[in-house]
Amino acid sequence: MPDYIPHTEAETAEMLSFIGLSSLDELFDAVPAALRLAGGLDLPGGLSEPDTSAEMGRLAGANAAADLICFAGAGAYDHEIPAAVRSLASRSEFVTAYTPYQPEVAQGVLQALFEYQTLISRIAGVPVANASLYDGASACVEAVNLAVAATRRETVWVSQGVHPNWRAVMRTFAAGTGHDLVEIPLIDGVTAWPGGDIGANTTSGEEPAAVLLQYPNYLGCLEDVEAAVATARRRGALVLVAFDPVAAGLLRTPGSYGADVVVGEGQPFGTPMSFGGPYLGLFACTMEHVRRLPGRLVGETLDTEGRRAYVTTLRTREQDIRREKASSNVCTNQTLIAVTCAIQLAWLGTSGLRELALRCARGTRYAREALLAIDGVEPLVSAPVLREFAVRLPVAADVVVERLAEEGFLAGAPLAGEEYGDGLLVAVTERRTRAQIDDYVAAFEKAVR
Amino acid sequence: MPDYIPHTEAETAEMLSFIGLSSLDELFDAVPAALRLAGGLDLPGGLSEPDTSAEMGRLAGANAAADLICFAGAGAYDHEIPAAVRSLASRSEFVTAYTPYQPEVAQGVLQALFEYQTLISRIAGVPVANASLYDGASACVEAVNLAVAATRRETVWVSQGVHPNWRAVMRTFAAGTGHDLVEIPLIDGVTAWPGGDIGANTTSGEEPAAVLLQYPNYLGCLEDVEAAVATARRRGALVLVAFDPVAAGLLRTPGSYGADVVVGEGQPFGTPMSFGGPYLGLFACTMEHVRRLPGRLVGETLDTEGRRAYVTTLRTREQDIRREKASSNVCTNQTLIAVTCAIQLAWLGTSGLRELALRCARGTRYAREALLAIDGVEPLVSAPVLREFAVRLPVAADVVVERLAEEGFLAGAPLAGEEYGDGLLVAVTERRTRAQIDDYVAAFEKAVR
Amino acid sequence: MTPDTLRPGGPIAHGAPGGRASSAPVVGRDTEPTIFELSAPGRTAWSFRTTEVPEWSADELVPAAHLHEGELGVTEISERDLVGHFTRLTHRQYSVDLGAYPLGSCTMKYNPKLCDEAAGLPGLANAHPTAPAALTQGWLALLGDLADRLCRITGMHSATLQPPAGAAGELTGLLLMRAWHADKGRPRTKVIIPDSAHGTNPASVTLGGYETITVPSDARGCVDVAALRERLDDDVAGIMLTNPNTLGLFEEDIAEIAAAVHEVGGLLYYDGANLNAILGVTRPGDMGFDIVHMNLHKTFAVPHGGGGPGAGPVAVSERLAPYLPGPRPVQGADGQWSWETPERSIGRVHSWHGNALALARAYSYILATGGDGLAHVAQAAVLNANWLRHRLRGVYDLPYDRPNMHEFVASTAGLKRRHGLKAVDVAKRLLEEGFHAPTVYFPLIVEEALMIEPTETESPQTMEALAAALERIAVEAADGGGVAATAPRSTPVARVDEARAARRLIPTWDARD
Amino acid sequence: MTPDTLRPGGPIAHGAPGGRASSAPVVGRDTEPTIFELSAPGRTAWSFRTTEVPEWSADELVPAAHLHEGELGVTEISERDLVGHFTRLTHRQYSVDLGAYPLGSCTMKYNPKLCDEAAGLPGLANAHPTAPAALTQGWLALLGDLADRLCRITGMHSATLQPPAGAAGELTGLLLMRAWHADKGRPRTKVIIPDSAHGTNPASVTLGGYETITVPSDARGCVDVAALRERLDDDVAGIMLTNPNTLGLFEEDIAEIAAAVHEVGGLLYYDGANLNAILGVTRPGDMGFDIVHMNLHKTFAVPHGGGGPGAGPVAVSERLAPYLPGPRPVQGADGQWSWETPERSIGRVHSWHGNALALARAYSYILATGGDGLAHVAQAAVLNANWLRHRLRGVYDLPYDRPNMHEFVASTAGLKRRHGLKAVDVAKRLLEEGFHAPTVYFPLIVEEALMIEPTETESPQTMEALAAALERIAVEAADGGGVAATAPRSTPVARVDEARAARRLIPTWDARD
Ligand SMILES: Cc1ncc(COP(=O)(O)O)c(C=O)c1O
Ligand SMILES: Cc1ncc(COP(=O)(O)O)c(C=O)c1O
Repeated sequence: MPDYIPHTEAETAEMLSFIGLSSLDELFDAVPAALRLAGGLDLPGGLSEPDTSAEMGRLAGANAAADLICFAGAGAYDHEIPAAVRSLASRSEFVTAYTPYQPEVAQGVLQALFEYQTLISRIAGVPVANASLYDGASACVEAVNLAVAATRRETVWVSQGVHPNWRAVMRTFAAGTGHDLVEIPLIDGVTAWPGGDIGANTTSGEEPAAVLLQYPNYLGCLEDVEAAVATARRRGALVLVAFDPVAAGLLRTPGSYGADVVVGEGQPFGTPMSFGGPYLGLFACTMEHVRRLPGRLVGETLDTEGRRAYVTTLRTREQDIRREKASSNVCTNQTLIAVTCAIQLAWLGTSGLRELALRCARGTRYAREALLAIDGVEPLVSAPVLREFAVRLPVAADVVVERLAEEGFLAGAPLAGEEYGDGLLVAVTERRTRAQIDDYVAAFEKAVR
Repeated sequence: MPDYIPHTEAETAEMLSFIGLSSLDELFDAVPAALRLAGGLDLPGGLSEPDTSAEMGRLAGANAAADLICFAGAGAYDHEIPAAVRSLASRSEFVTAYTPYQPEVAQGVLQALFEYQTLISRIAGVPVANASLYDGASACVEAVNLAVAATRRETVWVSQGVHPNWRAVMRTFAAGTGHDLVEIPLIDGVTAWPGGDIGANTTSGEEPAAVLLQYPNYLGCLEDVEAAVATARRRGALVLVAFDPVAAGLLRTPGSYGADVVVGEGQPFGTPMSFGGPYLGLFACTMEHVRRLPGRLVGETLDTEGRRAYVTTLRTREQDIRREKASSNVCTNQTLIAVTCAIQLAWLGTSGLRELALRCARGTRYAREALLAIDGVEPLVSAPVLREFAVRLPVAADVVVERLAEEGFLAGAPLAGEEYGDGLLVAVTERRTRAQIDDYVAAFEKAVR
Repeated sequence: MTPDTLRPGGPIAHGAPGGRASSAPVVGRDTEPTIFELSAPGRTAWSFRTTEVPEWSADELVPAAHLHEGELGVTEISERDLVGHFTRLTHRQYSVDLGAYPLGSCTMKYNPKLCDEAAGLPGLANAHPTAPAALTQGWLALLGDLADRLCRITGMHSATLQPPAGAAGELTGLLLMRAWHADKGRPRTKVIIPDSAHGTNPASVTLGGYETITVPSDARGCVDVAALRERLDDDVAGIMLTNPNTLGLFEEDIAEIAAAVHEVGGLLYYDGANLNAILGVTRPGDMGFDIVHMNLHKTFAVPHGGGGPGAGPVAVSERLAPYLPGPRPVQGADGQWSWETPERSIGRVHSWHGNALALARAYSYILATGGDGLAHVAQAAVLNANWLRHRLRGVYDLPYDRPNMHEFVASTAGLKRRHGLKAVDVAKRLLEEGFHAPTVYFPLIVEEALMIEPTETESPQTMEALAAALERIAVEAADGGGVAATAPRSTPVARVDEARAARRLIPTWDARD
Repeated sequence: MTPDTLRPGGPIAHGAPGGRASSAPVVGRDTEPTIFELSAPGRTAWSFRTTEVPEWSADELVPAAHLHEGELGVTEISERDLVGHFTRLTHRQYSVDLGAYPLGSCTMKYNPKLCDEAAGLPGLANAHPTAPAALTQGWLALLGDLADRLCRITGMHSATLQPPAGAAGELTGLLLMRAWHADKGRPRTKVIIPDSAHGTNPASVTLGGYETITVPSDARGCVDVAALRERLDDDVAGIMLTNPNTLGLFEEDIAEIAAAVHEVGGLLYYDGANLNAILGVTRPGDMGFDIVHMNLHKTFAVPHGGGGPGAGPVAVSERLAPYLPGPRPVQGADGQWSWETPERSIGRVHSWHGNALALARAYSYILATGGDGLAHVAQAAVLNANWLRHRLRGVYDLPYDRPNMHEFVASTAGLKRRHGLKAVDVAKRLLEEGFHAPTVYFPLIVEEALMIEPTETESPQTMEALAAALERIAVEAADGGGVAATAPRSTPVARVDEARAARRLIPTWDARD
């Protein structure tokens, strides 16, 4: 049992005697006897390191999904992670540091975060980005909180094109903040923002603090961002855009459309699918809102000798200083994933990001055309897509997923019926070869027969 | 095609123009036209990184042996490598440094080697160890060269208990040095050193420069080191012992028997079986021979400010200074494997090394008794063994290996018939569980039927 | 010194030096250029596989109105420079793997490399979160068993693994409280926290829709029970406590507190940041807590990653189980695992199933450590902290100089008055001595606080060296000279101007003028 | 400063501080204790699996006479301290991943991380070397194809992959020479090498049983062909050359040299240390060489590991193929690979099949780079080196200031005479500038030599920064002050006393007094 504790028995005895105790038990004299756990924890004894590895290997081996050729997306993508990124991001200085509270010995993490912020700000098209939030969902929640605080309005219009899980999380947290989240439905894959009177659209009858949309949206469709911006501007609301940072290789930046806050899921840059976490909440905004920014922000400054240095800044927004009036409660964030994201984005670089998006779009076009050529497979909606698309099937989606798993493919992510109608969401990344797609389509054809 | 060259076309042009050239071709004007390779290398174009990984994965996947539960040893052992050792030994500072020519920026490698030398010296039982040689074989070759130089005699008596491949390498190199290697046969697993007149034993009729034996020997047997030492002393020869550093956890050190030079294969400490390399040549000796030591040696010293520092020392032995009179031609050695060995040995520590040897010995006893209980499986020799043993089989050894592979086991290393008689060499490491051994024995029983 | 700008001597028009290591402390103290300075037009590192997919152009694939105009500048760097840059950055970074990190409240223990490898297994890392349960039985079993073990450790009934950090766990817990009270027909409005509480507590209270009511600590550093009673009424939804509290002291009156809060219908929330102190000794459930969050990145050896990711599971007593977020892994009678959302669930609190790979790391740590091992962890952690407090007696002020748990709070208040030595100066000076600084100026109720948590993985020798270093700093201050006030000098940068950063905000490379 | 010995203030009697990072240059410049100083009696890190094998005692397993008496002291350290110690050591170490490494003759290029991963694949790393060919077809195919590709690159017929490094390759080559001549009935006695040759060449010649005959270089830095002819007779077994030679100059008379050597029945040996310069441009085989070794740890991106392991395959022309070491992988008509030992093989030169995982790394590099990529490598390497020579004109002496290949040799001879600047001082001072030093005092024929090999993976910006740093050092010297003579000062230790190390030999911790 490796408990990783260095103390030998002799040393323990020596230390105890120094503090005037004669047993380890006495260390816990402050714990009332009635609360003391008799008989210790009801847990098995520790395993040796090799036995632990074996058990972890057994569990890992019981996930057939991990071996499938992946056509599922829905917010979690199977992108290439180069060896250089894996190697750098696993350097123990990045992995085993705490939050950079002592900047003099944390320039490594701080500069990496400063570069991350710059990279995210560039691809989001707005001038400031924070040092990460938990995931796409929490970034949406924080964007809503920021908009509510900025406008002092309580209602937010949320497109149903936003990831259903993210909306679920927003609803959960709205129970605490009391914000009114009004969902705006899609028509044929694109959000139908209400044009006229708002009364009918909200419970409160209030103008919205913000509109939130995803671009491309959950169904893979290219939203009409200009229409959303126009809607928001007309109502004095902020524009919150959840973007796909991979799609940003080709698409206009949210900032260029006029977004006030840009959020997203950063997993595609360097993080494996990991059964859903840890992922990376991207959060960027205009300078106007920087003092309401949730989470940590790194800024450039100087040291006492005039050298360039980095430090977390505008700390008065944060929970440890402002406490109940903080802009957010976030403390531990996803720094290592942000650093990984920065490394991967730098590895991609200007041309690689574009190439990545292009390759995803090409694979998507190729797979989509082939799938739609199958009898009974129909497009769910007709709006243009980039790197993901939804199809309606003659067979239940989860049955298709099950059948394709037997052929070695993860067919896609089944759509929850209520909102979008039954169907399957299919994503094609740059990792998918033509041969893989052809085999997938052939298997698909058999599966829907 | 990732050629890892940073130069952009514009930069290349700029650089060319600075040196007054207008094409890359002109850089090679010194190469006579007749020697220029027309049409470039006859090699396929480069692959992308993912395609390269896929191809390497394909080749790696075509080695069924790597998935077998390993009962083969014969100088290459399947020991546990803990995550901590793997992680430390793969730190890029260790991996991507050159030989420590500038000690001021190489204290990391130098100190690690100094610690390695200390550790090897401790388990070998002699006061000095070098910073590594290529492998067990090259360490034997260098030991012989040292003995010849020290004694100015040309003949070395080599026990046939020494690994046959190592003896083969010694023979190869003896063709250059002209040394006379006299092989001394085993009787029932233990070297039968000639007692009387030496005339009959060597072509030259000369007294030997040294005797070389392996402890435990190739067949796993505990040699009578005292007899070897007595033989050598009587003849004014040096004692060269090839030891098993794992067995050293239980056995007397070669130094305690009176060895002058101790060599060995360091693979068991932290290096995977790796299809045979890179491994680690251990080399240690008494102080008397330090100026004839082959390869690099790190010593402690001070810097100009009086701080403890390490540096390669006694450099005048080496090829770059002494050239044709150098004690050896070795330059690049196996530093990273030596550093890995030091980390693993420190991880084992005093009690762990003993425990490791004990566990190997226990598994060996258990497996040996069970195998010998099978009808027709006989001990090849009767001398006591520690962590490896040889058996005579009713079926050809390679057939047994083939059959057991189908059951998921690497049965052992077949013995080359000429010297030892047909048989199989079986090793059991601390990684083998009782259940694995039981299954192996059951499969074995079927295989020899 | 910023790096040389390129001299005109050579022809190279663009960019900063790439392969130069002068910012790596092994050779120098220069500034490391940003990846934007290292960028050169046209340089690349990327490499994608050959797919044979038709090479449609962007115009053919995307409607013109959506296409980015011109080039979206990222950066342009070679793999070699990428590796050089980030490797140099790691040499400018302190970490647990380099040395002791006695940062109070953060439990910066050594994280076994074993757990890194476990979390990197392809069978875990390559599983898509939407893959059906039948194809991810290993993951569901791991998560299910982890939840179960965490419940055994905390003495609770059921747990959610979704919250990705402690603060997220807090908010989840408060929403559970809210749902519970709402179901009881009365949402209530107030949550009580002690004045020694961590900042995330009040911030979460606000986000949970409650008002924060502060209860003072008494002279012994514990919740003032009388003051607490004054604040209790049937508008109180609950109380959030850390036990041991942020002073490292065990709240001995916890049973009484629990009874009083329960009496007015309130719930008790346990902030598990300090759980390391009591593993195997006592359990929040035994103390009367209804809701517990754990910081797996403190107690269960998930490395901090420079600020995350962590994992903040929340465990609850039986009556609150129906409110937990979902879906959760449940095992059927046939041994098969499936997802199930509790009946009255407050809903999701994470995009997927929480920080799964971090959970896997913690699971592997718990497997390896086992029940006895965890008890040993608490013992050694508390032993180290008490030894160090004793050792520093007479050196620093010890405002609460009585048996502590896994950490204790010292103060430079006296040294500041006498010699001008501030807590921040001790922190900076300690860096030069080869130790990370303690947490400073927290908890807020201690003047010039130094909050010291050695953890169990540091040896007695390290304890002594740390004590000697802290002592040296105090002695220097008494000797005069103000060395500490100008520390650190041996670090890659000297003391950083935090005020300037806020005053002249430069949050990105592009914001520089 | 050595670390604090423990103060009596605490009770800790034994050992040096474990968790203290004061030797990590990110915080300090202290001495890092050895693992022996960090050792404490009874402390452990090891962990073995549960096997259920009967627990016989040592006495039951080993005859008493063989058992070690008492305890074999290794060291006693926790995993935490082990990780801290070796992580700190890495912070005291320069490496390619930190910055440029223009060490002449060493080809310290960037080693792609891709190749690390390839060599770590379990299917490669876990194969036992005695496993039958049928179960290791992937390995045999890899080795067979690598040998084939190396032959195409060098223009040779067949290769052995057994030699584990360049020097081992040299000796293998010399033994091939010996076997060839022996078969011709006349072993011969002499091998010619130029005075600019690397030290391993003469050392190998001796071990090959030959006498070294040195041929001088001419004024242009190349083999003096007339002098060579004088030395040629039918006792000459062969000649060993590096081309480009160690001055970085291409031996333009190589065809003439080859003809002359062949005329007396000698063989030509190609020392492939400088192969990087000519990849895809010309091939040793085309030049007339009979035997070629390659340093895969130079040309083919096997990282140097602080001094090894490398790999030194030897390729030969058709007539020497029957003498190659064996066994070698050969592919049958059925596509199956098997092991075969050439007819007149000189025998084994390695315990097994050579440094297999290093070979796998090189193979993955060659796969990824391809034929065109390798030609590009040579071009960029030669471009960088020529650019830098031009750039340093007038700054340092350039004894052979004409078009060079992948490296060139500068000299401080003039600066030394005028200002006392020695090559070693430039080397030490350059460390402070964030660059590894060039190779100094080699080749021996150049006074105060600085042998500079930038490699192709360093950018033009790095070239300029390196040039500017070298220029700065020369200017400083001219300005007087002798800064360089006391350099380096910014490194973990200052200039190291090499003479003392040899005078007062301390080769192990136990040898200290
Ligand atoms: C006492 C206490 N509570 C809560 C938290 C918040 O946890 P997290 O950072 O995981 O969100 C911390 C973290 O430092 C803490 O120390
Ligand atoms: C020119 C030359 N020849 C031979 C060698 C020896 O090669 P190795 O160190 O691989 O034994 C070297 C290595 O530095 C070299 O530079």
